[in-house]
Amino acid sequence: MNSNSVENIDMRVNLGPLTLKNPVLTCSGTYGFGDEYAPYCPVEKLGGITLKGLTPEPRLGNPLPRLAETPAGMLNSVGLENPGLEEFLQSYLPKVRELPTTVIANISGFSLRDYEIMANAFQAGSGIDAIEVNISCPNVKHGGMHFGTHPESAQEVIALVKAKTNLPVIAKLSPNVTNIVQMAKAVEQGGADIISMINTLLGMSIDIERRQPILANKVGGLSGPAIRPVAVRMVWQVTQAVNIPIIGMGGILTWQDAVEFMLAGAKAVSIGTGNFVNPLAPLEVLEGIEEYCRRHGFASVSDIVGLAH
Amino acid sequence: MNSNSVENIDMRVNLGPLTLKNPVLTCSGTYGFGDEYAPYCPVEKLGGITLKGLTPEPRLGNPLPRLAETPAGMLNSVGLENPGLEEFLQSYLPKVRELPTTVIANISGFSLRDYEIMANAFQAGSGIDAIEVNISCPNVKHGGMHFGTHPESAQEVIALVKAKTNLPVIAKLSPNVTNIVQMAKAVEQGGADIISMINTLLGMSIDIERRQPILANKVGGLSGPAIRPVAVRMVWQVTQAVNIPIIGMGGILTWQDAVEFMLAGAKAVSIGTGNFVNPLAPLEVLEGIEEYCRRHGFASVSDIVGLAH
Amino acid sequence: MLGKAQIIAHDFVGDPLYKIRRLVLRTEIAREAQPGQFVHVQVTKGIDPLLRRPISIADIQREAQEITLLYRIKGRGTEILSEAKVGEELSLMGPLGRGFTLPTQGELILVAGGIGVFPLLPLAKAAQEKSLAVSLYWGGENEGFFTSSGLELWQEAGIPVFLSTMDGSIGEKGNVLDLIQKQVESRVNHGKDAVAGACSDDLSVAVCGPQVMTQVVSDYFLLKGASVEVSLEERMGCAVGACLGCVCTLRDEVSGRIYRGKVCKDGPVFKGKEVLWDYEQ
Amino acid sequence: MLGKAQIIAHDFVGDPLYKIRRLVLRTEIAREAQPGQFVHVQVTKGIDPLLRRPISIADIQREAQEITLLYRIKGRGTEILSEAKVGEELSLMGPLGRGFTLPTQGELILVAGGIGVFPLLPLAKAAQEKSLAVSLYWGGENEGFFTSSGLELWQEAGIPVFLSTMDGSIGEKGNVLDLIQKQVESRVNHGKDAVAGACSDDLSVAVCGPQVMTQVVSDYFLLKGASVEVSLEERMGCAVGACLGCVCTLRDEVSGRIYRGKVCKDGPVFKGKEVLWDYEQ
Ligand SMILES: Cc1cc2nc3c(=O)[nH]c(=O)nc-3n(C[C@H](O)[C@H](O)[C@H](O)COP(=O)(O)OP(=O)(O)OC[C@H]3O[C@@H](n4cnc5c(N)ncnc54)[C@H](O)[C@@H]3O)c2cc1C
Ligand SMILES: Cc1cc2nc3c(=O)[nH]c(=O)nc-3n(C[C@H](O)[C@H](O)[C@H](O)COP(=O)(O)OP(=O)(O)OC[C@H]3O[C@@H](n4cnc5c(N)ncnc54)[C@H](O)[C@@H]3O)c2cc1C
Ligand SMILES: Cc1cc2nc3c(=O)[nH]c(=O)nc-3n(C[C@H](O)[C@H](O)[C@H](O)COP(=O)(O)O)c2cc1C
Ligand SMILES: Cc1cc2nc3c(=O)[nH]c(=O)nc-3n(C[C@H](O)[C@H](O)[C@H](O)COP(=O)(O)O)c2cc1C
Ligand code: FES
Ligand code: FES
Repeated sequence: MNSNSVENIDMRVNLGPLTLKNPVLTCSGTYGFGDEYAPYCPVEKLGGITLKGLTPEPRLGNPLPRLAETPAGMLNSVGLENPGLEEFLQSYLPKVRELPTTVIANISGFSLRDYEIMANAFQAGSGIDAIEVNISCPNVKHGGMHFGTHPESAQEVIALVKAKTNLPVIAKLSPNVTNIVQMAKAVEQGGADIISMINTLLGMSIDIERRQPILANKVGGLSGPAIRPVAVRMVWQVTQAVNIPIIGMGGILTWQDAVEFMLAGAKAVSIGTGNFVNPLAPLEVLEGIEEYCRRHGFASVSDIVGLAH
Repeated sequence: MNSNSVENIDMRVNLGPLTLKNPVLTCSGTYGFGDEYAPYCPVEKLGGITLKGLTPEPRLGNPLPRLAETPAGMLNSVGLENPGLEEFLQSYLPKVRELPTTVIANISGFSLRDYEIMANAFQAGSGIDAIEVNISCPNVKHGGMHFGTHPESAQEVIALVKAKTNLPVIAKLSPNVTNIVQMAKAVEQGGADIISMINTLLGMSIDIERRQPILANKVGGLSGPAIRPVAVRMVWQVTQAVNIPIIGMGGILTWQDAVEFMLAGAKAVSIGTGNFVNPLAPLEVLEGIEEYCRRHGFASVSDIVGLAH
Repeated sequence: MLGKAQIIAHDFVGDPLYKIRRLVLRTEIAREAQPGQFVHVQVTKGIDPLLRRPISIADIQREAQEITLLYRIKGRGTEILSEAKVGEELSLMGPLGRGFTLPTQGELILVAGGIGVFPLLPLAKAAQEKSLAVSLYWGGENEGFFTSSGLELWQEAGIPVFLSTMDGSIGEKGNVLDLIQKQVESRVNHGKDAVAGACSDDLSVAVCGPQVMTQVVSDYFLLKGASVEVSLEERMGCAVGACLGCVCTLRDEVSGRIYRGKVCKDGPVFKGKEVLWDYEQ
Repeated sequence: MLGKAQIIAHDFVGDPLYKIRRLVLRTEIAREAQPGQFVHVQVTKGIDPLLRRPISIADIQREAQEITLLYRIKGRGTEILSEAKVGEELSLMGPLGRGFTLPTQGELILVAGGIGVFPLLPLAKAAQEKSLAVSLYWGGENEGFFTSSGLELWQEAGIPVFLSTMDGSIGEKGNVLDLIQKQVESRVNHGKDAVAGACSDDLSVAVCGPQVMTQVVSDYFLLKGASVEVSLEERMGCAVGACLGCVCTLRDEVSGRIYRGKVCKDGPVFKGKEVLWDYEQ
């Protein structure tokens, strides 16, 4: 298998019920509603995109500043700003439907009822191809964090969403837990078809001249290359413990980073903060993975998944 | 207080029963037994140094490679290599005693008995000024991680150490937990005089050409600037929840980084990975903090502690 | 556009003390750039610092395919940028955002606080081309600052410039609003023009500077019935409207609905009357 | 010593294809440096990459207060280092570690694999000064590699050099052990010297190269009773013995006790007979 190079690499990946034309996605909250980066990166080439997190009601999100730069990373405290379900369906979905790639909706909530409403809204044929359940957003005091750090609640939320939609359900895990494997097993138990990981690490940065946290919300989510070792470790651990496919994310900027996640066990990868640095990152990652497979004689991109174990 | 600059800043800090001549320490595991950096940095100027983690029995530590560089950080899997208590007392302590600064011993164990042995060995007058209890080393499969992630065990270990030594006891917290505040309260409950935080985040890095984790031990502890936002956030949270002083660490390289920790609530700071980058970092941090106080009109370095709250 | 732009010139505008540098870049962005738009610049190939930096387009030479950026060395990012050498290439995204509206008639007053003046020159030049009356009211620290921030460029372009400094060392003593009020009064006293009483639609105002100054100037002119545009600043992640890192709060003129605008995409230029300055902060 | 060193020269040694660069630095380190020691170089002022890079001292000019480093561009760190310009300064720690023992008499054989040759030249020169018989056995990929890795420096110094390549394109065909064995045989056939039978204390050997090669060469000469020193390589954090990132496993000659040695401080040069090559790996 490692002997000679291969002409055409099969780049398709099967994530349980969800098939992607290739393993490269973009992360929720970093790719808007799919058209913002269109002038810079050809979305039709990507495996798919994930929409900004949605809640039943519209949200104005947190006060400003919402961003802070940190060593090889950044903090954000957007706080789930979004137009709300109704406005999304009316004004955004028509355009989203037209996106020439797989589209994953990312849903959040502050109660089980919220998740239920969101799950109900997205069914096969609605123009959305899968639902990613954000049980891990660290920015919202009531709700998000709770579901994401208690295995029982996580299982309950996922089971509920799973019961209400016929779309593939992706459970998105928070890294801010003692035992990531326990969380992964819980969402698998809850019926998740796929796990995506990791969401941001909870962090803070202080302006030493103003003597106040930089973010108006004080704490925010840490993303970018800085967190990659934590993300890779967690993907590695979870791969060994569950039987559902994993979408790996956290600090991917180059194809090498993406291959690292795949060797650790991720069947697909997703690019978030990397887009801000290089809007062509998703495309370059895709091409790089393909070239890596070719160079090492792997006929299918799935062949490299978990190889570092 | 912010009006005019101050001539002589009082740099002493009181950490409960432990008084330091200034708030700048060096981290366990990054400063050997105190003399390795002597040709590069005048230890007598520092607030103190923390020795490499010790266990009752000698340990050869983990196989090589033990280090991997990551974005703005590094992974280590030294695995508590150390000469063991007996050899330490015999061959190292005589030199350590002579160090012209406060010396903190860092102790680890795989059982309560281990901690008891270590605590017994260090008493007032033994040449050691305080004991830091590492309940958080992520490199050892049995033991370390367990004490560091379960509040009840953490409390038990600290209470035991506290009962066996008359030296000030510092509880060192692991960041690899869902609820750092809970851990902090547990060690306070256990009688810890001081909290030091954070130890390393558990991470992994993969060599994509060899298709294997870079570290022979596979996972390792992430340190360096990359983790600073997580450390600052945790210090911030814990400051609000406990009444014992905090030594802040995690990614300090410059005086600005150190001031960030102090504004977040740390009464002292400690420099680890930063020494590898710049052996003069502790001294430059010390001078920078003093100059910051002078410039902003703070007569005592303790005046800036927690000011960002 | 996303791509490399070659550095044609890179120097201090005046006294290096003021840390203001001029960066001329050859880029297709020059073709489409509009006054008030900006570019998102990668200051290093590495990941430290990680994010790009937003900088306004301070001059557009369409024929030469060149744009000029003027920036102040502020922190690490601009410090590293300042070390880029002529001949080297920088990765640039742009032109980004919605710029100023060029009035079709009447008078255009530009108001700048400090380095907020940078995005205004292209607007002034465009207004001149349309033969509109255009003038600049500019507050700054002292003479050195003005000459080091491109005052000459304005003089060369023949645009009337009125300065103010807090210590009165050059121009009017006081802030830029004091300057404007005084100026307005003097115009009234001389019975000269639009700024005087309740202004008609004929007066357009474009403001850029620190938020407090922008707000008071905007409010002042709105009260007078002028059509006011303000250029806002926020920390940016994506700069294309995808991350919601840079929003401001607006009230829809017609419906009264409160909503977030993205400074990077819906702005940086907004209608003064739509901005809710202190919302939720 | 920790401090800044000025770059006096910085160029490719030979064909840039081989990516081997020569870096001459003015530094007090030259005063104390011993053959086999190294320096810990900061390749960037920022935090990406974060850690310093260990590089052997490849030549020492004490009067000129200069040291020469030869390094191969391998990854990001050396890539960034390669962009440093003459006249600029680099932050350097050194001289670090324990270098080679200079034999007091007899013959000194140096054995190098690839770029492992770099720390051997200062040892060769020191041996020459003491009028010891010294020669180099060096395995590499091809002629281009040798000429791009400083072969000329050895020739200039008048040291006998024996080369081997796997394809036989230059020197002996085979690896460096093949070369050595052949050479030894030929010496035996010509009844010439020490290497021949069981060697006496008069033969000292210094080896540096990839681990496998170092090990087999060390074992070969140990069997012959020579006094063997090997230079090891490990990823380093502190480079002063404080972090235990770089250890190797040793067996105490006398007591038989197994212990860890710090490559950075106790080494990089160790006695061949003390190294436990495959311990716990
Ligand atoms: C639309 C727009 C146009 C701008 N045009 C200009 C211009 O023409 N000339 C000029 O000198 N400056 C301009 N700025 C401000 C400029 O972007 C900042 O001064 C610069 O980002 C500071 O980077 P730094 O690394 O030097 O500072 P640091 O303080 O080290 O930066 C840390 C982080 O904060 C962000 N940041 C810091 N200050 C600002 C700020 N004032 N606005 C936005 N983000 C900030 C940085 O981008 C970075 O992410 C503009 C900002 C915006 C939003
Ligand atoms: C005592 C000693 C002396 C050395 N002398 C020389 C010399 O004279 N010339 C020369 O070309 N090289 C020498 N090396 C190897 C040199 O240190 C590495 O090639 C260099 O660190 C690679 O850095 P990089 O960023 O280019 O590679 P990367 O692979 O990107 O580096 C990633 C990390 O791994 C470490 N690393 C990678 N390869 C090695 C290696 N082979 N040894 C130790 N650490 C490594 C780096 O220091 C860095 O921390 C020496 C190594 C040691 C330990
Ligand atoms: C600005 C920003 C906004 C985000 N918003 C969301 C969100 O709405 N829902 C969600 O599940 N994750 C959100 N995330 C987390 C990302 O989807 C991703 O999990 C995380 O950033 C790690 O990947 P990265 O390092 O590649 O950015 C957001 C991240 C950023 C940087
Ligand atoms: C090489 C290395 C070895 C370490 N060994 C220990 C140890 O023995 N005991 C301990 O409590 N912490 C140990 N640590 C953790 C540090 O003391 C510190 O908590 C951590 O590195 C975060 O600080 P930093 O980012 O400044 O390095 C070690 C860290 C490093 C990098
Ligand atoms: S910077 Fe991302 S939305 Fe404006
Ligand atoms: S590199 Fe730290 S002990 Fe050798």
